[in-house]
Amino acid sequence: MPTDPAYDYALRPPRLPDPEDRSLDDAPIDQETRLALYRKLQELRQWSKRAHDLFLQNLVKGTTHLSLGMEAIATGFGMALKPGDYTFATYRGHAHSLARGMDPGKALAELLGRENGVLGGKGGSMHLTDVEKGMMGSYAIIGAHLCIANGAAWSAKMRGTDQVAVAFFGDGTTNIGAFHEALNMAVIWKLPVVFVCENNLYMEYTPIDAITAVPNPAADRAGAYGLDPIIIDGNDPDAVYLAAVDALERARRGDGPSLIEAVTYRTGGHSRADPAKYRPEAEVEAWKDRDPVPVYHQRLLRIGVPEAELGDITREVAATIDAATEFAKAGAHPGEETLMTEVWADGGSAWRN
Amino acid sequence: MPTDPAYDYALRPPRLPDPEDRSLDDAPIDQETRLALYRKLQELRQWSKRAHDLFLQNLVKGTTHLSLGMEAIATGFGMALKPGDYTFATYRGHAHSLARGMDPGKALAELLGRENGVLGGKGGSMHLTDVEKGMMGSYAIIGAHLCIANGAAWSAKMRGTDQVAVAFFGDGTTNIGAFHEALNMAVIWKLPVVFVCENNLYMEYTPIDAITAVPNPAADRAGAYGLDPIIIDGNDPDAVYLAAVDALERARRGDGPSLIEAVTYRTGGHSRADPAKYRPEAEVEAWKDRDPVPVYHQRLLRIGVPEAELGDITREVAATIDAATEFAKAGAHPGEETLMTEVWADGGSAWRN
Amino acid sequence: MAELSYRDAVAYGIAQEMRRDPALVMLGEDIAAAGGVFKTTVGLVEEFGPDRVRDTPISEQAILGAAMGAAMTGIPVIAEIMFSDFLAVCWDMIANEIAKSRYMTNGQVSFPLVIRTANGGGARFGAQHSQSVENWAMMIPGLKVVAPSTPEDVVGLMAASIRDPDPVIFFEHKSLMAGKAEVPDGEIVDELGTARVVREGSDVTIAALALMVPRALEAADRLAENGISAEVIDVRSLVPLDTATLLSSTAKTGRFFTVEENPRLCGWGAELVSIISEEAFWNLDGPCVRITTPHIPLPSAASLEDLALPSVDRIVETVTRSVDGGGSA
Amino acid sequence: MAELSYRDAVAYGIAQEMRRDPALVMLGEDIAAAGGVFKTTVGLVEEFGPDRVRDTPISEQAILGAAMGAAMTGIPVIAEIMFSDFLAVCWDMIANEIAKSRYMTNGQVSFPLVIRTANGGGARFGAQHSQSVENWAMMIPGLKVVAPSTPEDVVGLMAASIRDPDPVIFFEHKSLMAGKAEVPDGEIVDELGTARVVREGSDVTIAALALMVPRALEAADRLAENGISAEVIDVRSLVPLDTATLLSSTAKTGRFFTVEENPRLCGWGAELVSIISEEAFWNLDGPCVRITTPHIPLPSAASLEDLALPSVDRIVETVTRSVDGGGSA
Ligand SMILES: Cc1ncc(C[n+]2csc(CCOP(=O)(O)OP(=O)(O)O)c2C)c(N)n1
Ligand SMILES: Cc1ncc(C[n+]2csc(CCOP(=O)(O)OP(=O)(O)O)c2C)c(N)n1
Ligand SMILES: [Mg+2]
Ligand SMILES: [Mg+2]
Repeated sequence: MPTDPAYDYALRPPRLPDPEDRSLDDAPIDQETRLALYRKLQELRQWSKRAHDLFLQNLVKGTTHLSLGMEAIATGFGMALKPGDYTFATYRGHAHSLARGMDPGKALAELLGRENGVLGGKGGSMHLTDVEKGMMGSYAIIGAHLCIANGAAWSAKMRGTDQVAVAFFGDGTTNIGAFHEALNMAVIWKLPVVFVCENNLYMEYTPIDAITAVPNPAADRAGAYGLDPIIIDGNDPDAVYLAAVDALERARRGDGPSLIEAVTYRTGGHSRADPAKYRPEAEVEAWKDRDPVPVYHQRLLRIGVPEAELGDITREVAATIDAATEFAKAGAHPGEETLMTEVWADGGSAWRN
Repeated sequence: MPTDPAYDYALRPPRLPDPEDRSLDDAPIDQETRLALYRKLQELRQWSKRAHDLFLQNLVKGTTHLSLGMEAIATGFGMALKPGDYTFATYRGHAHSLARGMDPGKALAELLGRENGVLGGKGGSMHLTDVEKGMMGSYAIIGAHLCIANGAAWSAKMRGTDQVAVAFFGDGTTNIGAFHEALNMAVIWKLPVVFVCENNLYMEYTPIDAITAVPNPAADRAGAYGLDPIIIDGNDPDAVYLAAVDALERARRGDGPSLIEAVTYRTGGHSRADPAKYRPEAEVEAWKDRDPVPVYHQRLLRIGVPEAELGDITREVAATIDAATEFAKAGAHPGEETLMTEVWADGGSAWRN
Repeated sequence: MAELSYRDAVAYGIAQEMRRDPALVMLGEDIAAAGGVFKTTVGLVEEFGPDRVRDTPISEQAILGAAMGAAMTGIPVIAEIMFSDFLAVCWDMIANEIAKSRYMTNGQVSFPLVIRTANGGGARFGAQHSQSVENWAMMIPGLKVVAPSTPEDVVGLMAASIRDPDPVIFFEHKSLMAGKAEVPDGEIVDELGTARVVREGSDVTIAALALMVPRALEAADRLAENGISAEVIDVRSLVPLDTATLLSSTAKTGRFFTVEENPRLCGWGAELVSIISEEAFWNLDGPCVRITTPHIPLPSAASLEDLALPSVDRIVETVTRSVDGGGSA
Repeated sequence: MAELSYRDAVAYGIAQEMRRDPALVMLGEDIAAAGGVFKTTVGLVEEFGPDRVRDTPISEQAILGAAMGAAMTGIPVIAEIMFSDFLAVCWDMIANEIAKSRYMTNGQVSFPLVIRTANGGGARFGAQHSQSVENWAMMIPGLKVVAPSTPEDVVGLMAASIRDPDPVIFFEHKSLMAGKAEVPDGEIVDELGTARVVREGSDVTIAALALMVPRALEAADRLAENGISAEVIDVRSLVPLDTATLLSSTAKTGRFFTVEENPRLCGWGAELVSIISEEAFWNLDGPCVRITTPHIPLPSAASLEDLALPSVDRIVETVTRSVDGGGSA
């Protein structure tokens, strides 16, 4: 897993990743790891598409925020994280949950509001959590979880473990106050935490440049906390993996936090309600060429992986997702007996005698 | 009032202002303005000392936060601001209020909780406000007023006036989320607002370096908003005045906000309750030499102002402060008839029929 | 007379006021070109331009700070906080700054300011996007609090809130958005602090708000079948509160119920019950009973959320049981 | 048996628990070397070191985020928010994150977490540093809420709060800090959710909290002189709430009063009155009456603040008038 620290995975200007760029083909990542990355990428992609299908069948009742197009970030980090590490995600947290090993069936069941969902139907799409897997929660109000990730990192430090906490968040999140408070505290306490900004160029429906004082919403703020600016191609699982390994190592060494801006793009709308019409067609087209799945597929072919092997992986994942779908659909709708449970640690919700 | 834009008033490292530095003696500020600065400085100093005396006499009941040692900042800005401009201050807002022309008697009366106080006793020491004078309030919860100053600046812009809003705040305030939100919005909306960080090296009782990720809490964050870092000697009324004139001009020209870090020191404790024992004695001693009143006094002598003239000013101010004290002490304690007024714009407080 | 959805009534009401007062401005996240995430501001930027209908970053403190600073310097403002749950990230601006500054300055400043926000459950959005927080606002002195239940009330109370010189928190209910109703032509301006008797009755008084109003009305129909005549009051405005209407109805019926979506403890119903049970004590023929969401965070699954929010069934059962037996909820 | 001030009892109670549980940590602004702005944490950094008693920047969201993240990963935490008014700047962390996350995750995480904060008026600090906001906390499902009135209760309820696996908001009253009382030797551990009858009586029940408890007791003395026998209950814990004690006292006296420092609307008293007037309705001999701070921001001047907060005189007058005439507050 250790990579060549001198290897340069940083995104060079212009900010738009170049699909023709071959420079990471010879990155110091072994083939086994790359195949695992590909499998994970497929899993996140196929799961997200399935979730989308289930909306269209009107089986998902609330809102949902997919990571279609952005899966390389969760993939690269998921591969680099160790079992004890902590992940903190946003409402757009499905990919990050699956990347930590959350059961895809239980995740889908949660979207469907079923008893066999990972949260028994209490949390829903925006709050996927699986503490056993280190997935410490998906948080639906912008900003807070960066501060909470600090707490988990602080706890690891106090307990003397080498765990690292990673918080994923969007470009739009860099403009809320909690971002600033979290970064400052992480640095002064030298916490083992990695802040990963998934810059998909939009805060909901508004282009990030229109509402941000600097062009790179995260990287251009790094200096305000004495951190290095790091910008990577968020659509390249290898670039993400290398950056993740470095930042996690740094944290484990006791050298404190990192702030990584991973540039990416979402293929679909912000949430299920959004047809994403506000984006220039040329921009959408340009990013289609950078879709991480075909781009990574091409890289694997270039470095000599047989097409058939990739096809097998794709089909194996498809079978998993089908099984997960069946599992989810078979779940019962939770009832009265769970409504009032788990407000308190005693399992109940009594506020009076 | 326009100054030589090329004139360099920025504080050079080391950060501690040098009392032996003569470089601002020949700053492009006419003598009349300087005498006015001296008078204002005396007024703020003598008023603050009087407020302190009134505590000791147990006439001030709540808490109070004085600017003793820090008055040059309010002085310099007070001189540079135009009548329509807006000042937003913190709980440590006495000097800023007086610098905008608040009646010193009404200000003292407010500290004494009297009916003739500038807020009728409703607000108290931490909330001095005089809208007619452009003193838009003193805010006692850290951070909010930077955002509110933006609003006043936005309003000026919408109304097409050339008013500027200035927000004063401490070094400790740079670590709260609202600071970040305010700076970003001011820049993207190009608001006519000036953010002035009074860096007195302490957040209450904790040294600012111990809890801040960068050495200059404001200036080192300027880049996060595409702003220039500006650090000035906050104990030098001339340096402050020059920086203020520049920043106000920039704002009036439509070139947007500035962030100024004025390095200073408070002579006394954080609030009346604080003996300020947590500061190294050598540090306190070093800053005594930089007290703005004697330092500025010396400059005026050096540039040829007769000592007697300065003595006259000092005595005139003393007489004003004495009169203000009498006015304040003579005020009645507010009673039942004002308790329930002015919650609503109709003057009352009815929440039901 | 035109049919308007509750959703469209929001932009309709705002447009009426923006046409009338050229100084009035609006700001919030995704409210301009996107028309708001609930599509409640569609068409406004097209008519009034991006200087008057302004998109912001995700900076709720900065949004309300800008609104407050503008209002106190003479510009009337409408600020949108997308979901009412997010009032928590700017609660200092609301509870400590906007609500208190007039009093603290002894009347030197006014805040012609409306904070609009999408409130309430039923959309299966989970605990952080479904709260009914009208009680948060009611408990802060210095805020007026409004929650309309019909398209016409959206328009009329919006106008009243905008014209009011004090800060108003205006709760738009997510689960009422799609509902349509006739709205009269011409200018509509309602009055804050006025409740409305939406159904007359003689046996019990039921006070409800927002989404709970149609449920209370439906329950009243069913109660009538059971021989219980329910008077239903749409409270509409929590501050100012129309206690006169509540008290006189209770004087007539002798029984008082609330139907509340906010969680149980310290809800607006507790305040109303306290007023009734103090001031109409001698008129009461039985206990005042609150029908509320239980004191739990809201669950996301449809089946659970439906159990949590007061339902027509629960209203009918509770009122019936209480009238029959004098018992509790 | 030692005499301890309420202020010193805070550090005393924390130290008891930090000695017992080496994992327990604390964080907040100026709590270490400075000993806290109310001097409630004096001596702790000296005994337990700066890693366990940690100064922070002015970053309340980061403070509570750190506390939450630590608690959910196995480290029990005490976080100080200097003044309870500042809960507003981190209200999202409290109301939306800490309070809801256990339920949302169906019990996957616990929050052994105490948020201590200085609450209440009487210090002439003005509207932004004097609020009683215990009702803010009470209305959020998922929070426990405690407000002791004596040094012994500070120690015992602090221990109970720290040992409780759920998040507790612990309100320390600014105007009780200087008061001293005997505190027994040895470990003191109290129980959440238990009110205390601090004076027995037969004519009226008076429920009070924190600073209002000594005032209610003094009022009871004066009422006794007027021939009214008042039972005074120190509510101590708003969540869980000891309704049994409140209901049984009211069953005995037939009259229920609250003395509340929070502003009037949706105060904790409204909740108590609603419970009593529903469940003890047939026991009541007259209306329940709340004696509260009026619904205004708190003024700073001593003369005004004294008028605003419930005084002994006001309690005596209100109870007397009500018992005599059955009238209102
Ligand atoms: C405090 C807060 N404000 C507003 C929202 C509504 N909201 C949800 S997602 C979102 C956009 C977030 O943009 P970004 O951080 O770039 O993440 P992305 O959705 O693009 O992944 C907004 C404004 C929220 N959830 N929380
Ligand atoms: C949100 C908030 N947190 C904490 C406080 C308590 N407090 C009052 S002044 C102060 C220190 C402020 O330091 P700084 O910004 O440097 O200003 P200074 O007092 O030094 O002028 C603190 C922590 C507050 N008023 N508001
Ligand atoms: Mg984004
Ligand atoms: Mg300071």
